[in-house]
Amino acid sequence: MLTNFTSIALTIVGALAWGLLLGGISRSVTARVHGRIGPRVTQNFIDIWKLFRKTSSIHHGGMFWMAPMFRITGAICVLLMVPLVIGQNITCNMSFAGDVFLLIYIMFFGCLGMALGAGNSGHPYAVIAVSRGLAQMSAYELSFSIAVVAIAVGLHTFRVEGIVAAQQAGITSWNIFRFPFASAGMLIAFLPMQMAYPFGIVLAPQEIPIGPPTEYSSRMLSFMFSGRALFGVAKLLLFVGLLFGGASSWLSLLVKTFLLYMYPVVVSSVFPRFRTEQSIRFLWFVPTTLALVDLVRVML
Amino acid sequence: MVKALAVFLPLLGAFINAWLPGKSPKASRAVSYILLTAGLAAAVMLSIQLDAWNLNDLSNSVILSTGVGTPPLSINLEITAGGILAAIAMYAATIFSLHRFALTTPRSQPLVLGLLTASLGLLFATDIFNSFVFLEIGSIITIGLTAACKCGSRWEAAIKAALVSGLVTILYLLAVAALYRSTGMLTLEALGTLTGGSAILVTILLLTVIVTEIKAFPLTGWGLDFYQGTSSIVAGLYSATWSLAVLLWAAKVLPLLPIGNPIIYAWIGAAGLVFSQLAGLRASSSGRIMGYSTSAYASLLLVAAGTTTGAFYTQIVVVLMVFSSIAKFSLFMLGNPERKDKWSGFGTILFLVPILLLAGIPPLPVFWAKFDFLAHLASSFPVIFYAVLTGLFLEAVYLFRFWSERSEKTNEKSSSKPSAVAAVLLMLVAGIWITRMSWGALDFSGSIIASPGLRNIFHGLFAIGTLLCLPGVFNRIGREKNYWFWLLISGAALTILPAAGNGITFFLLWEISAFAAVIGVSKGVGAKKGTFWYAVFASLSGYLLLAGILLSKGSFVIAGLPALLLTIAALVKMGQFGTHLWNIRAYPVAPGTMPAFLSGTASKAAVLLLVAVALNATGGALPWGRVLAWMGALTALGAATLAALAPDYRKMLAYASVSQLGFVLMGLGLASILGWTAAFYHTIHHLIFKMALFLGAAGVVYRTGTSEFNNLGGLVKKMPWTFAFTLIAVISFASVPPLAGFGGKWLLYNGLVEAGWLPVLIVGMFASVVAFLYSFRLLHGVFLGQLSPKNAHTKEAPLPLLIPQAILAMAIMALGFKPTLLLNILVPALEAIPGLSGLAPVIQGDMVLTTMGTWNAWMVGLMVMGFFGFAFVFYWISGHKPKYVGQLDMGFAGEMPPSADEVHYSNNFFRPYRRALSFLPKIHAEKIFNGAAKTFNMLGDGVRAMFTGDGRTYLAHSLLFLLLLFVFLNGGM
Amino acid sequence: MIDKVKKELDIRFPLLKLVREQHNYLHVKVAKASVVDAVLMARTCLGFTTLQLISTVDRLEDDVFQMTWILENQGACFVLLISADYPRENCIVPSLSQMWPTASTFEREIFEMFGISFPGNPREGEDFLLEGWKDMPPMRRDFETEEYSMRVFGERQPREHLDPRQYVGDIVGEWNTPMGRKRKEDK
Amino acid sequence: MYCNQRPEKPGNKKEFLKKITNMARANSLWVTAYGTGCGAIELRPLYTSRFDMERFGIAMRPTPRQADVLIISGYLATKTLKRVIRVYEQIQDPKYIIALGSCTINGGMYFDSYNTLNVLDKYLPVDVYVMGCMPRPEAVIDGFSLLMQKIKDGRAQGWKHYKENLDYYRENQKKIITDWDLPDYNW
Repeated sequence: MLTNFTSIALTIVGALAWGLLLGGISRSVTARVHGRIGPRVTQNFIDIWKLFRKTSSIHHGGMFWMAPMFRITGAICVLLMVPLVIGQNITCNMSFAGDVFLLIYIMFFGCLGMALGAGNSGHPYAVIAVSRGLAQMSAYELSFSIAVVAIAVGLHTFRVEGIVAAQQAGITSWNIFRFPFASAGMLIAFLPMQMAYPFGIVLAPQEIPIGPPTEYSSRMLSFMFSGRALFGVAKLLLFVGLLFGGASSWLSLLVKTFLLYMYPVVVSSVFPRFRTEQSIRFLWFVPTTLALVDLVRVML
Repeated sequence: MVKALAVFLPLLGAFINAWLPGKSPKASRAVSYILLTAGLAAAVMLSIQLDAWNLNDLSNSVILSTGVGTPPLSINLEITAGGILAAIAMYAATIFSLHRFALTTPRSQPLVLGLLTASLGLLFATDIFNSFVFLEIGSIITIGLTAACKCGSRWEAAIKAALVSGLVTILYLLAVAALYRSTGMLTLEALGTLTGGSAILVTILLLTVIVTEIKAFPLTGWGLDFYQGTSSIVAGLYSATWSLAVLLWAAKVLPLLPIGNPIIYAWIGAAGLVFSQLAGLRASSSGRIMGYSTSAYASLLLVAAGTTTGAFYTQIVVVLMVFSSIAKFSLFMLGNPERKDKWSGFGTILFLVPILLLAGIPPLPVFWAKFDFLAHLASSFPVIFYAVLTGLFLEAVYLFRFWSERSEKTNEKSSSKPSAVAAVLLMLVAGIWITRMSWGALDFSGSIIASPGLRNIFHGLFAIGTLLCLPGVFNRIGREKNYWFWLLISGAALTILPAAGNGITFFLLWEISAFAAVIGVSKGVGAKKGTFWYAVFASLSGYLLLAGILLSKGSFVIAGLPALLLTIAALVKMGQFGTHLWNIRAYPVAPGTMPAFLSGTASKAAVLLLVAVALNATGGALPWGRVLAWMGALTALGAATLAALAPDYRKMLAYASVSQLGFVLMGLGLASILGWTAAFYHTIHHLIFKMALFLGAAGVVYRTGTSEFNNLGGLVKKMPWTFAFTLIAVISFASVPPLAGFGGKWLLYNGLVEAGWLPVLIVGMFASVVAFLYSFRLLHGVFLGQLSPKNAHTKEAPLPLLIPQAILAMAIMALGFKPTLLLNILVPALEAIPGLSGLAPVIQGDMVLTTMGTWNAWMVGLMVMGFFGFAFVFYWISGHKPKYVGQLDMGFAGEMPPSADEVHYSNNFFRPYRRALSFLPKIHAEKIFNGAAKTFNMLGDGVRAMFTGDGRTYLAHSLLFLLLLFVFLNGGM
Repeated sequence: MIDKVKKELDIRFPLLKLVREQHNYLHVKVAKASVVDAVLMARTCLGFTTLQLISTVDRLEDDVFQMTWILENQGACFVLLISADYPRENCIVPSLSQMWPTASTFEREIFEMFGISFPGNPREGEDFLLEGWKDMPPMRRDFETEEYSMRVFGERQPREHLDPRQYVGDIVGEWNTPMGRKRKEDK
Repeated sequence: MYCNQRPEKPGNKKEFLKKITNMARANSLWVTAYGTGCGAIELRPLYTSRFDMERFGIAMRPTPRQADVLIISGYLATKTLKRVIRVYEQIQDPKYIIALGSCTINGGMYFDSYNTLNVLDKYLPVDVYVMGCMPRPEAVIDGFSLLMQKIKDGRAQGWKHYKENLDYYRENQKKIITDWDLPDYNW
């Protein structure tokens, strides 16, 4: 029991650190793409600490106040539902409690909380961003869920451990090779999940200042950022588990998540942004069609 | 004998009244009242003597001879049990209308009494020439009454009636002459002895006379104009006395005509029913509508004469005609066409009872007659059965439209007279109904849902759902009327519904619940259109249900067409696949907690029906399960999308309700244990969360008076508890763990994967994601965002609305954290059903396992609540106290927002989504239904063109009909 | 074009004074009584459908405000300026906001900056640039801007004051040589 | 609708890990994207690859709620001052102001303008002035580094001063903003 708790606590702390570090690296990479030097890789830690130590902050009501908690709880729950390293039972955390469907739905928990906080802030831009985000989410979740169902049905299990365990027979048994179309659909859906361009219509700083967290400040904002970092790592773990054969060791876990994280960063830094309806339509048709190919294959 | 004679007291009254000087109206009125009351008493005593109130046997009769010698010199009367019921109705109608005659045209009192006498005479006449005499008296008095009334178009009506009665007289006398010449007798029985050419001649002549007089379809025209032209009081008296007498007389004569094969009557009647009711769709004035309704009943009489015989015939005809006449009388008394009366309050309901009676809605007596009649038709004459059913449905449509148009809110108070009329009417109705009930056609053994576990679940659902709606019934906004009584009746009928043991019981309870709910909905402000749509769809599903049950011949339902009809009835009730129109029209206008009841509780009756169909037709699996699952999935997706774009809170919830029931349909269509577990789980969950949402909406509407998103927003500050409960319900129906909604989805998806229906699964998952759109829209549009200055003084919703919500929210939490509590009951009950395929989910402690997935709701719940609590405590103790700022204090480019309304994003909320959808063709279910309505109206217009309003046309119709009959019958023989 | 415009205006407005003309540009001055007629005529008969600007010059020496309506005929690429002088005291100028809704904005600005009233402008008196201005309209030349600045924003060390004409003149003298050459010389 | 609670005086509370926190504050300066005058255009090069202010941890935030620094970029009109006050007060503590250009120091070339205030110090607590008209990006970066040094040393206490002397600042602000329609407290 105690070891379980220790493992959970370490997972959270480690994921937070890794998420913030990845964020810093991504800022650096983006800066290099722009031909700049960019910030330190530890910049995100500094930012979080600064925000955490700001001496005043404001709130707009109960939901606004609780939204960061929703966000961080949702992120932690997703994180703990995904097994980290294969073969080490201790790192499976809470993943025995549910399957892929549960994961898909519990991912909404944080989003919903954040949306509610944004709504309670009363700022029109925050709500516009939420309406965009939800519309886009409903679009990419389509291809994402088709792909997940295709993979899960193809491997005859909904459990993430089961899916990971089925990919241990060498690199060719990875789902990205066994289900190439579903994986392509999922990887396209990964971009809007990470709010990467060309799908970054939620946090569009140019037109709706920073989107949902417009009114968030100080410590609440630091919670939001931590939640985002945690959630990002959780999604990385999920994708690594679903597509890239999971991780057999800590090193491969870090390498795989790092490489996967770099993919939206690189894509993001060279693309402009879609309009909302363009993004929705693209996500309805392109990745969905790709994922459907594998679904049909599985059904036949 | 004396008592029998006393029936004719009004004749005496007529004479006294005619001779009394007009200057003492009080005296003449007193005489009239005394004589009429005496006559009524005599009739009642006679009816008891003849055992007429036992509607099962109406064959008793008393023969009464007057004068000297034999007819036609004397008058011989046969007072039958059915006739005496009609006589009572006539007396009652005359007594009630005399008052108004005395007020408007005091001089016409002798005519009124004379008309009653003529009617009674015609009712009991046994001799064809006696009948002629009474027919003439009646016609002339009618013309006189019409001419004497104070209304603009009385002359047209009178002249048309006179024209027709002239033609009728000629034809009738010809028939009498022919009869006398060939048989030498003038009794009605003599008709049966005719043979050869004279038989054809007499048949043709008398049939034309009868069809003209009873105003059956091709010869309806003059009746329509007459009802429209004359004053409502004359029309009312006419329909309750003379028209009734003519109908019953026709019923007496028709079987005696030597026509050979009486099925011809049925064909004339069935065709006439369909056509006349098509034409009736376009009628607008109450007179014409009553005219079309009369035509419908005349056609029914013809159908009955053609398809039934003996005591059954008498019973059906008497019950149909007597009660429809009473209903028409009440409608004329209540809905005065000259003054364009509109009814409100109690009057609306008074107005509705006769409409329901005419439309044949249970438990009113006409229903029983129609039910038996239709059952008989269904077993022997299927084509006529469908025609009659169509005609009756069309009649119900225009009657309900009539009612909804008239039941607009007005300032006029309902006066005591109509309520007195209706009170008597209700007494009659209730008396007959209770009599009939005691015969024991009903069966409450619950055998249509064989599994007691499922039955108890449904009992519990309906009972709890109704009870939770009750506390809030008195919190209605301003002009909404009391509806609790109807909610209670509807809920009670639903609660008994699972105990139904046969088709008729099920149908009875179904219709009681549906129409009590219709009345309840009609109490809302501006509920006119919504109520109409609800009533139309309720009767549609009712008639489909009726047809299915009747075609199943004895058992509740059999596979094939009856099962299909019942399934469609359930889909209409659920509002699936295009029939959602009534949901989105009725829910937003229903008063107070009524939508909560409709959506949360009443819609589960459809689930019950589907389950019953599955259990009875095939022993478990629903027929056409795959089709149903697809329909459910597509409905879930379409309705969810529409919900996201809806501009009104309650409308959105209505769409959401349709969408969520789509998931139930998917589960039921699966026909596996997992699927049914999911369906039942989701049914229960839908009841819980939808009631919580609609009760919250009721609170919002109660406090703010509106449910349009553009007028709401920011209410979380004012109604924190309502928000909290709504939030819980929303998180739950968005199926976010750890609340209850996820379980249903998880079970359903597992079931779908197990069955290999992956495309359905994908559509379902997409629909559940789209549910996020409207879940946020709902919360933001009402509770979050900026508080409009309009709602600045809103208070928290009243406790009677909050407490049920709190209970429901707790139920959601309980079901979310410990779904095994429910699954442990559900799964064994479903495993016992033999027709279901697939493996049951395995429950180990808190863990639920299927072949492919696992779900431990308790652990997930603990995890979520644990981390949430941890974050909360950390937040709290870290000593950081954010400062609360006003709602307009926000980073707005340095400006101050001009007003809360201008920065509240509400209008056109998911605009990009709507834009992204723009490639889809715009299919509106509304347009489809409107198109159907338009087509029907066009057909109706075509038929209506016959009725030109010119008396000569009507004469031509009669003669043409005669000619056609001649050709047809001559060719046939 | 220019001939046609001149002719048309000449016929109707004999008080016409030609200020300046180019191939696509004509500036005329009319009596203040016939300004509205002239503008209306230019709009309806000559196709000057665009109002580019209403400008005001405070000619304190003549004690007049010179109002200029700048119209454009976009089809012919021709700009017509119609000017008129109005006395400075209680200056009232007819509003053209019924003809051009844009004029309303210009007139609000002119009212704010010069205090010229445009009766007929539906939005006259609404704040345009200055919020809560209570002093003399600041663009009038009799408005003492430095004194105002000292009074309101005050307490600032006065700086060395140079006569602009002389100062600019000196610099212009130095800069007389083309810039590019000077730069080359620098190098 | 608006908050009407007077802000608490911050006082001199002992802070946990003050040194590290100050280092973090100095190395993560988030600037409100708000330009008041001509200097706003001079800030744009700072984001570009030539000057790249992100390497110092300086980033732009589009909303004042998340920012630390407000840059008064050039001349400040009274009308703009109203917005600036609101933006500044919406920034959460600790917050800093950098003022660019001579206009903010003494009015600059707009010293005698009717609507440009001359000495910014009277209305808002400026932590760092960068002189020039306009200062080059290098100068702005120099100003930032000065501010960072001040924060590290714990000397950038303008926001405390503002809160403690709110009445003085308000009086000055209300003197020139004649139609004061802001809420009295804007956070």
